[in-house]
Amino acid sequence: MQKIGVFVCWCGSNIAATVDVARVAESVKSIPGVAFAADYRYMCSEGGQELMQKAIKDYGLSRVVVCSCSPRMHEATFRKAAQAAGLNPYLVEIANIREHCSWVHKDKEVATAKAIALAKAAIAKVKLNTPLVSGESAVVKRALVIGGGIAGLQTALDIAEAGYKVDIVEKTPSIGGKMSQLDKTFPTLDCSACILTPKMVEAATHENITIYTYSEIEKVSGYVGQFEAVIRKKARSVSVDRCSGCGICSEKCPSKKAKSEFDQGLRNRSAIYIPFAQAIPNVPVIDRENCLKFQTGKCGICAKVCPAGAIEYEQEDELVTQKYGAIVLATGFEPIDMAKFGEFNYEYCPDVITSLEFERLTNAAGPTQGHLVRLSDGKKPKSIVFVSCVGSRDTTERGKTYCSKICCMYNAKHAMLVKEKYPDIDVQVFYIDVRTPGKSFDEFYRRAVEEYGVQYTKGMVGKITEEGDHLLVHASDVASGAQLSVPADMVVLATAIKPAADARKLATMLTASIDTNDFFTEAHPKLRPVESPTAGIFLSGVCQGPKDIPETVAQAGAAAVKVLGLLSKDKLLTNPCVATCNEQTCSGCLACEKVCPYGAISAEYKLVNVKGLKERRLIAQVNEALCQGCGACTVACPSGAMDLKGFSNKQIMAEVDAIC
Amino acid sequence: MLAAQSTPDKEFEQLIVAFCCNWCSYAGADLAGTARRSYPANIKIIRVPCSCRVNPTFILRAFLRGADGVIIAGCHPGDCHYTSGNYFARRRMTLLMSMLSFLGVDKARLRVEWVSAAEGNKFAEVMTSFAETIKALGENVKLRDLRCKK
Amino acid sequence: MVYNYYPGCTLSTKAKQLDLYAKKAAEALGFELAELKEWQCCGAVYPLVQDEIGTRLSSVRSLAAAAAIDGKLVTLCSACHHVLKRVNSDMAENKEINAKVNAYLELDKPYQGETQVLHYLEVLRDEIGFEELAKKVVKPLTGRKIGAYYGCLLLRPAGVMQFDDPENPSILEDFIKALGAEPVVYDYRNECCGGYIALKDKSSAQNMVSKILTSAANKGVEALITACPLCSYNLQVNAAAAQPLPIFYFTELLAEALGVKEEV
Amino acid sequence: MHLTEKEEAAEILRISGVKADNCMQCGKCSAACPAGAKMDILPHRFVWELMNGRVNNLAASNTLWQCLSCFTCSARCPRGVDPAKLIEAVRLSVIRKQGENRLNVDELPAEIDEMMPQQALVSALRKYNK
Repeated sequence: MQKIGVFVCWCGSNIAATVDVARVAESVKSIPGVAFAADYRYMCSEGGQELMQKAIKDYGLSRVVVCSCSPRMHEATFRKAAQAAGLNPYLVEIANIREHCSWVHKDKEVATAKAIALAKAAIAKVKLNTPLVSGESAVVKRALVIGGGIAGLQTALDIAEAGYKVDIVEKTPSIGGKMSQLDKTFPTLDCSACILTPKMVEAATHENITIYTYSEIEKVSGYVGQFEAVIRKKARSVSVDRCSGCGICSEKCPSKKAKSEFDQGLRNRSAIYIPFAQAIPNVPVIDRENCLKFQTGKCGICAKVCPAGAIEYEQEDELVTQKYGAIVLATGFEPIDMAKFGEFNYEYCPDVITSLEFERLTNAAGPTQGHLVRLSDGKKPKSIVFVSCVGSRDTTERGKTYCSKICCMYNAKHAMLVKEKYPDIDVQVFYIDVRTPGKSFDEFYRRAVEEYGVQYTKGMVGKITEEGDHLLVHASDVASGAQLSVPADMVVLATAIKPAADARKLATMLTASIDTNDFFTEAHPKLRPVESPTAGIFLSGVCQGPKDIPETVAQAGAAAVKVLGLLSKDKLLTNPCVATCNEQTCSGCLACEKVCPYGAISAEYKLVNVKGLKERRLIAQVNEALCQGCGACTVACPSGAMDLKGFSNKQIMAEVDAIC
Repeated sequence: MLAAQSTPDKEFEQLIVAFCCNWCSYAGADLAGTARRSYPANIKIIRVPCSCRVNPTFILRAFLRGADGVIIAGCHPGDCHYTSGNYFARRRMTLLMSMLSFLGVDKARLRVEWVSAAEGNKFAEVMTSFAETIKALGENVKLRDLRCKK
Repeated sequence: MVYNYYPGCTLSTKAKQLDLYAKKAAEALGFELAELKEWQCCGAVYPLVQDEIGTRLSSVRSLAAAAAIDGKLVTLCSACHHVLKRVNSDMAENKEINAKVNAYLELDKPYQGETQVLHYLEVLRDEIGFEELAKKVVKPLTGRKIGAYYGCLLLRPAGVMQFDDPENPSILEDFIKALGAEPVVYDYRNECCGGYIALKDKSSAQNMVSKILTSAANKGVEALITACPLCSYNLQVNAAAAQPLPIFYFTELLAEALGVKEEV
Repeated sequence: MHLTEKEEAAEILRISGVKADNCMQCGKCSAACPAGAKMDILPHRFVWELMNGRVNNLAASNTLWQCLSCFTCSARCPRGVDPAKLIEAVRLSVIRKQGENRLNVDELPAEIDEMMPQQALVSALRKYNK
């Protein structure tokens, strides 16, 4: 007979206010096998754990059920506590009476009855639990960082500095990301390139860092400590080794009609190009779609003028396979498309631009050498209107429900920079709310108003029309309840940001969770903010949620620390909840092998003891190192020989019986 | 259409079993809790590693034991933690549904839903709507093993 | 192809041309508009609140009549289209309205919003195709700079109307292009003309119309087309101080390009 | 039965079917309302009053008679609120009271001209008369 201990947690008032915890403890006492039941204010506290450990010893408990918060929260805590008291950690089950009960039901009677039912199901299951022992697997001492913006660079540098190898995979021809496109950064107004370029150089020259630019992740397999990634190095058509970065090829290239991605399409670039002056590597790439040589077979000028003979038209994509212990996602963001917001006239008016375009327009290295001019006529604007929340906090299908977080601050930055350089330009900002929490942030915004005379108007813009040579901004002044028609020479839209387009594809490849907005989900919103729920996958920067540069850098460092914690281990304990085959009943049909996503099942001839006789039969064998414990095989097995440890057929059936 | 339905003499106490995969839907249920999104208490959740772990026999067992509805909740297609488990679940449950229809049991008593770890609201909405469906369908009389009736 | 057709009251009186040219053009394009036998006025404005049942009934009768034939109903007037489409959506989506309307009407078969309400322009775009239309044009309107005036009712609310992008529509521009003319996009093409305010407050209508006409003229528009009799009225009568522009129903240009205008 | 102002506001919200609480007072509805120039209470303010349980000054406002149901506000609202429906609900609550019609049939002949379409007459009567 099992001796089961049941511990009902109050979780302060979180559970106890809605569930009669004493009654739960009392009502399970009569269940056969329950040797001890008690309730306690905080089971996860030291006192709670001691109570459990003491009971295990005093009553000789063989199984433990904790009725508390979600097992996703404290299963590990209670397993550890039981183990310290000499119990196998897998003899502990959790009944989730907080998230699944006290927090979602209001009526105390109803909630208590449900809590008792959940406790009974856990008791029924735990009776059938068996002691399990984790296996071990090795850790590859190398990390993969996907994305070469400031987030990815910072994470890679921190890992590399600690002495581990890191590979950065960046899909564009250069590392640097969005930060390299920015002019100045808030709240200090220091130049973005001046603080970013040293980091880019540091990463490029670090002995522990390998950078794959113009490359994408093709495939990822494996598991924590033992990932295997296939990296597609897209054909650059230029030899990285021979090219000296002199730039003659771009200069002489006759095809100059492609829009510069780096300059947000505000100027054209040649078909063979280096995206920007400080690009790393400082090696051009041929955009084959726009190259005459590739499209018509004629031309070949770049090869003729290249003094280093670095042009390689015949180059092909190359696949590199590499093993990693940990993977960091740092895929960043992009502004949303303005196509659905016709009222702002972005498509038809060249003087309605996005904030990122404005960054390029004010950048000394930008298409206008930093001269602020209108794209329509090249004249200096006399008045500029900035519009906040374009597509942010928008619950319709046009926009994004969340606050993009960075816009209020960069609007203040842009407004201030304009005023600083051109005090005669009128600057007006339309906003819904100004959100500036952060160190020195509100002071920064107030400076724009108080010192620079930027006019802030609470109210949204409803439409932008062209009236002759200027624009008319139709807005509301919420405070006074009036309609405004503000003439402006230029309008800058603070467009919402969204995760990079390939986030979803990567999430699927890595089985990392993603939310409805395509931001990667963290393992716990407060306590595990830089880890994905999938072991060995970490999150850095905006791919997890909107962030500014300081926050991105902080999170990038945090992700690096988590990676280092993993890489510093030689062995990892594997999940012992794996599939197991009953050799007596296995018919060797191998239906299980066909559904296994990990190739963990193989066939083997074995001598099996059947009714006292040894018989040589084909048997399914589970490789416990490869099995991840999904249980697909258990259902596919026609003879019922395949089962899953920790979630066995009997255990789940017992839960069903206890509930129904 | 609504008038055609007879109202039961008295409200029956529904019993619904929800099998939730550990990675998405169970976490979605946790989030529903964290966000205090309420749903009917007669829904009891059983945690499974993946929706593909749900053996049709568990479901039949639940119906035999008197459950009025069973819902399987897993990761969205393409987002399975184990790559392809939810596809197996979808195929198996489609077959099970046609078997239920064949047995004369309304297949609406069994539902498959995709709820991600970030969809706490959706979890509560799905559970509420399923409970409503079951309420409209009435008590599971057909499949219940009367000897199991408490 | 024969489509059930809902002309609406104005098309039988003040806006006869909109209707006649549409029928002629349809003939040339190989389809026919068969007027519903007993249609009633749609009510001209959609009842925006949930507890207005009586004002939805006449629309439902026409919708149900179309459902009984083949489930499609073609409209021409923007207002009729708007009202029929939205009432139809209520019948499909709003349980309370559906129950009350059906309880009142006691139709042979309760109506559940199954009819597909199509604007004539949607027939051109989605059923015939502008490319096909362009092939049938015999007198292309080459060189004419036409502005599309959408107004409100065809486009908004986009979720129900499902007609086009409410802020940057293209159906009329594509139509103009198919006829061989040059479409001119101007800022006020989806702004309100003032509608029925023309009765009570002419100056408001004049203010709105002059903005539309000025915006169009500044972009070089030589003539405007519309699908709405009331828009057409306001654009002509309430131009006020703005430079007037020739206003056509879109069907008139269609008939012209198809070479059947003279037959009317 | 006499309703308090708060109850009346709740009733308006009910018959409109609009979730006014979704409004974050950004003012986008008012920004480009084509009839806004002559409204004493702009759409965002109209929603705000109802959110706060006030309706009396809305019932007395000329916004009711200036709004053209062009749905520009509804189309642009980033929160899915439909100010046009709220205005209509208050307008109806006014003209449903006896003697509150804004336009009587016998006034019509004086307002119409040769070209005016039927559609205008029907619309105006529907909006101003019960």
